[in-house]
Amino acid sequence: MRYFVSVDGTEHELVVESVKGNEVVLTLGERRFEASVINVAPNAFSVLVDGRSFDLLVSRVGRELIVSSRNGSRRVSFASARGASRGAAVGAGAGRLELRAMMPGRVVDVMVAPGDEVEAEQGIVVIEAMKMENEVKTPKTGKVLEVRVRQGQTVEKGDLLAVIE
Amino acid sequence: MRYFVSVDGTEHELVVESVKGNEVVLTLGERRFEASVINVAPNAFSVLVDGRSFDLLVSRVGRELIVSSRNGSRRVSFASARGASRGAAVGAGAGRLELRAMMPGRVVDVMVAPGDEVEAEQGIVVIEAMKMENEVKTPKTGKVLEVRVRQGQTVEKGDLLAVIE
Amino acid sequence: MFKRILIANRGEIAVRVIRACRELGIEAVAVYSEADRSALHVREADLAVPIGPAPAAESYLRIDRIIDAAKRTGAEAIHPGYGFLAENAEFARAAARAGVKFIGPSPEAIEKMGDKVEARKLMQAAGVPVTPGSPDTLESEEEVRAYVKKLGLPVLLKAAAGGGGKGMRLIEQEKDIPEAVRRVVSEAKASFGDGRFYLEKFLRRPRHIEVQVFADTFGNTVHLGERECSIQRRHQKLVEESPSPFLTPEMRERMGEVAVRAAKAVGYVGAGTIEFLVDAERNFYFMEMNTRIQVEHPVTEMVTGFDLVKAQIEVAAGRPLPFTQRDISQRGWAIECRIYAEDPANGFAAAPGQISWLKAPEGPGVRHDCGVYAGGEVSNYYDPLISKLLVWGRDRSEALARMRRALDEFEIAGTLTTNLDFHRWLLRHPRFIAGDIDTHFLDQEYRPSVLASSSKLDDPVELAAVLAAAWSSEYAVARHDGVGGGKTDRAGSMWKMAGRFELMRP
Amino acid sequence: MFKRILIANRGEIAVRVIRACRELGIEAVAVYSEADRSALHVREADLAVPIGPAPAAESYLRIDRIIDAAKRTGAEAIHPGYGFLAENAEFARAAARAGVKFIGPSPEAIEKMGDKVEARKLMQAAGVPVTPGSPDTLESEEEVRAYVKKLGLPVLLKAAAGGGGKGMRLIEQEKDIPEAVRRVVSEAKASFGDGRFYLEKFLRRPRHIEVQVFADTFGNTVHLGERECSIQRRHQKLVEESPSPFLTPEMRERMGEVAVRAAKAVGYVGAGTIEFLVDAERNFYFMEMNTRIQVEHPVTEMVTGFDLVKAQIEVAAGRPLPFTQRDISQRGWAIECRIYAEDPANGFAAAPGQISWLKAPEGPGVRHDCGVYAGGEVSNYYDPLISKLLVWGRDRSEALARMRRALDEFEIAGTLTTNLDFHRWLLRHPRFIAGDIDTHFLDQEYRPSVLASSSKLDDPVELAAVLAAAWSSEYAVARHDGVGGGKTDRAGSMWKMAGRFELMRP
Repeated sequence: MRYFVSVDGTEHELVVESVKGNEVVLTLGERRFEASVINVAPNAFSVLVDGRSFDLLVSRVGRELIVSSRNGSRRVSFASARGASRGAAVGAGAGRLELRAMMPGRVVDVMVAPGDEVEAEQGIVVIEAMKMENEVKTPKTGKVLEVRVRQGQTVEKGDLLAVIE
Repeated sequence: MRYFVSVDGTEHELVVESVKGNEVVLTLGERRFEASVINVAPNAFSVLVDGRSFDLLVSRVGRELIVSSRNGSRRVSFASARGASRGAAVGAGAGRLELRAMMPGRVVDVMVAPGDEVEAEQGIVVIEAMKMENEVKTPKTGKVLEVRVRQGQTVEKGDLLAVIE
Repeated sequence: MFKRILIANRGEIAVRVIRACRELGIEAVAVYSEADRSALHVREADLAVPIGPAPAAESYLRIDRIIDAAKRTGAEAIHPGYGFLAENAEFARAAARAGVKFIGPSPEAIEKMGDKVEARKLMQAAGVPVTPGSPDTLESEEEVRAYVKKLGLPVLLKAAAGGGGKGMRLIEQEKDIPEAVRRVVSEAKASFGDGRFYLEKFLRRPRHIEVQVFADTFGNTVHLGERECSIQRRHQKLVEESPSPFLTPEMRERMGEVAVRAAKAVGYVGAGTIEFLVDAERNFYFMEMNTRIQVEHPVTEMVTGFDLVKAQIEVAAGRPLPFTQRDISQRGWAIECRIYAEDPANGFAAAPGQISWLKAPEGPGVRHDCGVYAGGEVSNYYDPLISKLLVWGRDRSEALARMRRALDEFEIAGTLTTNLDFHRWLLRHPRFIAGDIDTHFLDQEYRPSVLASSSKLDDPVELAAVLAAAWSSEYAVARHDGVGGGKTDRAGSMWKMAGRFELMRP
Repeated sequence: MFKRILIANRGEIAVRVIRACRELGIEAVAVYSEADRSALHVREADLAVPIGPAPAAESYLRIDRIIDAAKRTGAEAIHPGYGFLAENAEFARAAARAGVKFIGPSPEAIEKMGDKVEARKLMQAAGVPVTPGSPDTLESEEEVRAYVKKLGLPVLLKAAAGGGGKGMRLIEQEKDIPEAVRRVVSEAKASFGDGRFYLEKFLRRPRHIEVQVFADTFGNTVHLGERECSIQRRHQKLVEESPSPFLTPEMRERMGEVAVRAAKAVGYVGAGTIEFLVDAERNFYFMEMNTRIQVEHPVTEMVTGFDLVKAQIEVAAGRPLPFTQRDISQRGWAIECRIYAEDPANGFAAAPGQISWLKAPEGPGVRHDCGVYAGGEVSNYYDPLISKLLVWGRDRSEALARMRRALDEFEIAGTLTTNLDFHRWLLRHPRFIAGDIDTHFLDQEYRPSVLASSSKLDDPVELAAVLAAAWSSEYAVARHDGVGGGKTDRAGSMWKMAGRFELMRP
């Protein structure tokens, strides 16, 4: 699972690679972290990462999460400024959905062609970035109107990948 | 709703007369109390009775409730020593159910006769006690085998009222 | 001694007074508005009486209902706390008429100190230094001009009946005089129904230092040292300490002596505070007297070792003061941070709300006077004070380190915003650490951006932890919504449903 | 100063040390067993290292793993807390070999004080009074008979390597000697692999009074006054106070002087405690020295104002003691109640469990050193200490009143049982209030029935409140079971389903 996460206004990319018991494997930028996360009490999480211990409180205020620790509070939101909330930035206009690259990288696979019917959560394009292949999925069921990239191409963050309707 | 309640081994009779919002009307022995009960936090109750404020914690340990306050802890259990748990003391033997008086009082009405088919929660006898009429109901569906009291009669706590099978 | 005392207040100060009652073996009667049925002071009290709807004007300010509650519950005395009716002479009189002891000074003392011009006159007569200014109320622009000539600019025009920053105008240039006079008169009439005003020399960057005084009915009047209260926003204190890092022992003694003289001048009984402004040359001037217990009284308790609220009750019961001037000395250093439900990033605007989790700091040298609890709320009807966090240390340096530790330990979550990060910033500010503060410190040093920058995450490990917690929290919510039922999951079971979780809530 | 310290412990003392680290700007490394992943000390630490399975023998007692954790995290020092490896000379040596500073005395000092017979000899040589008894270990019944003749009965036979009440036998009659010798030798061999024993005169109803000592590496050795620890069950302290209500200033000075002499005799460095037995004639006898910080150290901190754990770290870092004997004085009175998850109605048997709600007392003069939190648990693998509740008062009477108030405020709920009601009883006991206590106080005064009778409800209003809460709780459970979903309901919505509720769960 891949997310854009805004922390105090700065956007980060978070990939949740696996969840097993209390162990969560995350990738953040180019770094991979194995975190042990325990919900010790309502709102309170104990997180161990790289041997360090963090005691974090999470409250929801509106659409934001306030995560506070000994070192202060952070505003975290899982919706990017551009309205993205899943594997790719999604710009929808009147039923039209634009899939955009959520990070710079190289297109290693294009899994659909214009005219294809696709289902929600179906993979559309695979982008290699930070030594990992990331599958960009469509969040909605529909028809592929356009595919704007081809295999081997390099894309910048925010580039249009495909349009689904 | 009527209960036998054991508090630190001493049995009390509790009648919950009405519940409206946070206001609960209780009868305890001959006294009627209007209590305001608020569940202020998990396990914690703020109770106002007669203008007095009680801050009570309730934990369950096995079949008992531990109710603690500034004045100490009490063990409360809603099942009487004789196995009663509803409007009357219930002594069941091989499908046979004995309805007993849960308080001393006067029988003001007998609502069934031997041979009647009765449904769970149907009223059997009405006893006047503590200036209130209390309807003794059968907890189970069945047939009235015996009725041991008649209108106007005085009963003691524990007296047999009727047998249902 | 009294058997039962009614507390005409709410929040942390009501809980504080209940604790004093309990230690003295006295029953405490709480009063509460409709918004406060499950407030902490109601839970902690022995008896509780409803006194009306949520707005204070219809409950905590209703003299008739509070007196009635005292009579109905057989309370022999009323503790007014601070705020609400604490400095209302009419309330003190109504209590006396009802045969209930008012725990505080006489109505006359309250009134004398309540009128700023009268108080200045009284203090001057008693030899207490007041800010240079007009000895009486003024009538015209001409009079203002005359004093400006005498004192020099800048000056402060103040409503005689003023308070809380209302009816006050700074004059920096002579041409501003006409408008300042018009504004003050009009504001004062509108706010207090009393257009009288007077004039004071305006001190640049003064410190606010106050002296705690205490008097019994046997003529014993003592002082318990000073409190430094210069960290303020909108004329409201945020952080206080005792002793003051600015005072010399000689100055402390002189200010204490003057404060005792001030209290004696109004025949004061009980706990009171003489507030002074202190300029950079260490001149101090009487500002006003607070005729009640103050929010920040615990810093004095921690360095002197005396329980001031219990002493208030004892004095009101006709006992002599439990200490003489000779018994009083300061040991170590105490600091108080007021924890408010407010948003320092947004002009310190009140930001009340529900409290879902609260874990206050504990351990050596920490005191927490709290008015709320986990599961409760900070009501938007009243002052958004959550609690007062206090520490004691052998010296100021240990107290500062301990307060930083305690603030870092403080956990609170819910729909409210707190000023914890603000305090964390302040306690690390070089000027604050050096004791170099005055009442304009925050105007000069604080910008909302200082908090944002202090929480920048340049540590990727910490960022990973923050995101892991945030994601897990979202995940738990999503799981809860999707699967329903159950309390917050604990370790282990929490992740079971990972496969079902597809979409993060935006 | 150290930059990073590993804490080889868990529970409240680990949290206590973390707080000291944080106030000194030192990073704290927690170690934890599999049972403690979400324990408070792990949450509060800066770093945390797993050291093995839940049983202490496989984690908190594993010297190799703890030293390894220190090396891997770059910790420069290890604080052992109390219990576990705190008095293990081998652990101190292993730390030294690994180049990690052990925060405590030298391994030699630990060993000398660990052997009871050796310690007695050393103390006698230093002029410290010890209980009359055999100067060395004994070999035969004949030797025992000889000392019995000399000292008179009763006497206590004790294993030289003993501790924790094991390998100890009281001899009240001469005919019991043979069996006592056989039993002590056999128990001592079985428990400690060392059958040596010695003999002491048995004191009837002594007080347990101990003196806190402190020494740095520059030869400064001071004492910080005494602690009265006579309230014990199964040789374990439950309530401690400082000062002792029994000591005169002269006796305090003499015991302090003797304690300093005892510490110097073993070249002691750091915080230590000399335990004495004191008889009714005010004779005091050396019992043993604890070569570590003690559970009850906070009562000394509260009356002297010094942070003993921070001082331990400073001394270990090679700094001189932050205080001299002249700086040390007792102010006021401090009392500690140990809050255990145990059942006083059932022989004080451990009764650990989940904690669903915890609201500790706060306000003036209260300190709470806690090792758990709401939502956490008291593990059945370790000592069931929940927390230490402490109060400070101007005098013993204020401290007693404040402790009663604090105990009454203490709220804890869950599947565990606590000794809160026991403390509530004790703090109201006339003999305890009078300070008339000795180590047999509980044997004489306490019966489980005293708690039951103190909680009898002869007040119908309170009974109604208890039943209203109990019924409401059952009702909420029933509703939850029947209708499913949702968190605990708050005011208002809670009763909505009243009509559906038919049957109380038995």
